[in-house]
Amino acid sequence: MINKIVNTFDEAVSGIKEGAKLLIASFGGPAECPSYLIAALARTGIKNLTVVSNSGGWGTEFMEAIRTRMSSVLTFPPDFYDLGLLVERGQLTKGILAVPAAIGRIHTPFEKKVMNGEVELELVGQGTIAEGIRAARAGIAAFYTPTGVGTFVAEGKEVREFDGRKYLLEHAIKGDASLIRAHKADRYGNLTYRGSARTFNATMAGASTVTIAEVDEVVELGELDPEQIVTPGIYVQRVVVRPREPRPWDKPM
Amino acid sequence: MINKIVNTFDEAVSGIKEGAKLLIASFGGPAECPSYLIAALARTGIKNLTVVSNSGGWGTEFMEAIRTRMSSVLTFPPDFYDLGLLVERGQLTKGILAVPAAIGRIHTPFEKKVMNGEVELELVGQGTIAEGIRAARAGIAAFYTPTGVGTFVAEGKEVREFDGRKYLLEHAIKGDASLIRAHKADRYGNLTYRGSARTFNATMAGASTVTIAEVDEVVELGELDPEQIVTPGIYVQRVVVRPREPRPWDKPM
Amino acid sequence: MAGARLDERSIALCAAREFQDGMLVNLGIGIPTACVTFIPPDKEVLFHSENGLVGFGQIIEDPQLADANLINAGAQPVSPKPGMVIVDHAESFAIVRGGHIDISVLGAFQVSEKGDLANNVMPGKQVGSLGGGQDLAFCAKKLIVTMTHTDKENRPKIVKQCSSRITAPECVDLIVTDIAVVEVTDRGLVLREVAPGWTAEEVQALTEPRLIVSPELKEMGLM
Amino acid sequence: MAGARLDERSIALCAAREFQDGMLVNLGIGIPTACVTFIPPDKEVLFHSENGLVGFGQIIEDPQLADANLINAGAQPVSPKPGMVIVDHAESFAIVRGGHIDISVLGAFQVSEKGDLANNVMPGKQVGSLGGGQDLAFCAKKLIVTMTHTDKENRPKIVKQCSSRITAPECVDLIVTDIAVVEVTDRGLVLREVAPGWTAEEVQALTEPRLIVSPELKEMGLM
Repeated sequence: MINKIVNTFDEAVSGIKEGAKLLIASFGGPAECPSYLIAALARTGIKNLTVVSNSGGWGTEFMEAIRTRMSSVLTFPPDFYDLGLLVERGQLTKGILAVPAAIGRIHTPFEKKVMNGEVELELVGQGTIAEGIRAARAGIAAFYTPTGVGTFVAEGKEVREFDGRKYLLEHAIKGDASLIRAHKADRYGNLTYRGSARTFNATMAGASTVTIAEVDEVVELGELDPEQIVTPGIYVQRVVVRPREPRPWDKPM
Repeated sequence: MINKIVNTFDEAVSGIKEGAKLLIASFGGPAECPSYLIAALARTGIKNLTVVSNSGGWGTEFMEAIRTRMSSVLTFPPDFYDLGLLVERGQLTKGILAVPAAIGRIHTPFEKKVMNGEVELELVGQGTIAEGIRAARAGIAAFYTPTGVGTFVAEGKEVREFDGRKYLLEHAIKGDASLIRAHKADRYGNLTYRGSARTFNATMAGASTVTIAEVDEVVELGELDPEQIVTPGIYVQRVVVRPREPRPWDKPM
Repeated sequence: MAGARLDERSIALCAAREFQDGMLVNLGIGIPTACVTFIPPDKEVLFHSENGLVGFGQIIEDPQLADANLINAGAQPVSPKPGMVIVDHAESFAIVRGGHIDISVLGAFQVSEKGDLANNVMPGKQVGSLGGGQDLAFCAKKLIVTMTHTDKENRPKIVKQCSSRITAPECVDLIVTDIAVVEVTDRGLVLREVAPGWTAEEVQALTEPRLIVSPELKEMGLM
Repeated sequence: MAGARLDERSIALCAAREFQDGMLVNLGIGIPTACVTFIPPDKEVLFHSENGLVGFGQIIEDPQLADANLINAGAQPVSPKPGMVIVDHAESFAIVRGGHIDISVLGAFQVSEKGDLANNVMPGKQVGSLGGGQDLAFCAKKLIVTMTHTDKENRPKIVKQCSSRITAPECVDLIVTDIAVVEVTDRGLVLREVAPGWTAEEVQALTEPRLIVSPELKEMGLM
């Protein structure tokens, strides 16, 4: 019998090793980040991680300031933990990111680590990150994109002309594990998402050796409409359900 | 106001020129082929077409035999016209196809024309066709696939090694027009499909200069759930509704 | 005189024994299609179809129950099943190319000693078809070929070198025929099983390359 | 003494005049975001957001109405709209890279005479961000930059050559600032409009490369 549901977040991230390359979804809002998987990863203390994501995250201090001192139309729940948590705890060696820098004069935890030379940054546009991840899922080794030709992004990369236009050779971005957040799942690992929370979550599913999904709810097999499932369960290896009440990141669960 | 609905099939295929490269969906069953668009194209009599599709179709004679003499679990409706109609009428110069040959000793109209030297065949596997079409939609000029290395498919193509495995360079397959069939549409051109009829229909949408969709039904804007729309309307330029009663292919409509 | 040859359903049954619980399997047109009926109730095996189905049910034989909008790669109507998913053709081959298929079962005209697969041009025909078979042959984790052991003139279909152009080189892992189960290994072709009433010698006589007879040679189990 | 500088909303309004009925438009973070409020009722313009929205509505300012599962690329909550579609990030950039975006409106730190865009490293910062801006700059059919005409030290942001690393070369088509509308053409930069109370000379004085004054020079229309 196929059953991809695991009982704890600690179990969900088990087997992720020091030096792993992780695809961690999230875009920047409160609802599409796999916070409990990130928290579980923080609890493991595993180091030397390379993380592929949109941004380097805010981390706990900034998040606290955003919650208490900045007026925001959207509220970040108390159990919102992003990539910044791993950055603050020194677990990252490298980030492959599209938005590592904060807008304005402030510096994110990731930015500070880059400035200190503690962390390496590979700055890649969202389109190339997303396509590289999709290529990994789809068994495409590399592809030619028009984006980045003639800029710093093209350094050391092959440029080739097709039909009179120049393209850059970019490679698949495959992870050891993908950490994603979804809305509903069944025991096959089939997933649906909510609204704009689909973003990198659906893209990263299936692009790593192991895809781990943090979900709001598990439903009976057959309850999800075959035409409305966004991620086929064959792309997902583990599913874990978020707690109903917010829990602190440092408490095993 | 955005309104992509056109009133007739003749209008829907207008502007397709002699020598055009067309992506025509269909897989092989009775339900996922844009039969009325194919019929309208047959009525134009336009020649020298290059067609990208799964198969070369059965054509009218075979279809008649399938309907009347062969027992089949699935019935082909009287208004099922496939690519074979265009082949029989001598409108094709070239087919880029995955399944041009019939199984067994019979020959499809396309096969016969290839054997006579009247039509050129580029035999490509379904995965490479589908990925090439998707690449066109996605602005990727070319990509490296493992499929075909060391076979006749690789002749004249670049082979390159990534991480110890050999890959073949394949190019985007962009059309002048995509002819597809969908289930529901709204006036923005947003589309949904029915079951396995999604296949090449959803893949080809947006991969040509003009995408033309033959649909069962047009619904009010807002009636399609934003999370369940498979093809965003921005990939679709024209939508035309199938008649309720079957119509012969050679009658203008 | 050798035993009877197995029918297509028995070949399919023998191939289906390779399917493990939780696997994703693609079945080609012809003999492989019948594998879908031989999944023991204690195993959950998901089937992939090139046109974009994952996890569909049985093939429907009753026209009354057939839905033209739920067909497999052979354009046969199939039944829906809980947990089924529908994707488009590009994603369907993302699944194949991305290495997400555990087992592909394909038909063949010839298989070589090295596991080269020839199944794209029917002998005697000029025009061939690739379908989705080339992607499957290159990218599935394991490739099983089901076929008759010999052609209509009783010539071996397991050959030293394929006489027609190949679909994929060195890709076949296991060959299940109407008289034998042969594994393609680095050492050569290993005869693992023979059909009831057949000896290794009789199978060898209908096979072009030399077969290494497995020390655990068994009779093909049909249960 | 020159006239007043336009506020951000007026800049956005001027950029929004370029939008035609039926166009698909992507709005960057900052000034461009405000364009969404300036679509005349007789035009249907669809907005694309990098995170996978097509055809969303207005930005929501009331926390009570905000849905965290419907945010734009700036992580602001937006309202749904009939005809809206949600896709994943890869498809969202298939839309961008595939040339399906009619107009991209981006902010910039500098734009060169040739239309080079520099907006990935904020002056004075070490670490930059690309977001989705590089794909948009390379692949949108038309690129409009909205920005203040000068930086905080009143130095020109329209320059002969960008001093910081560029996001994309020769990509900007139109520059809308708080004092002018400048078109990037093969002949050079053409001053098309000036803000109320400003002369071409005054705009030129705050612009590094030479501006070709359009024979049809107009005042920036704010309706």
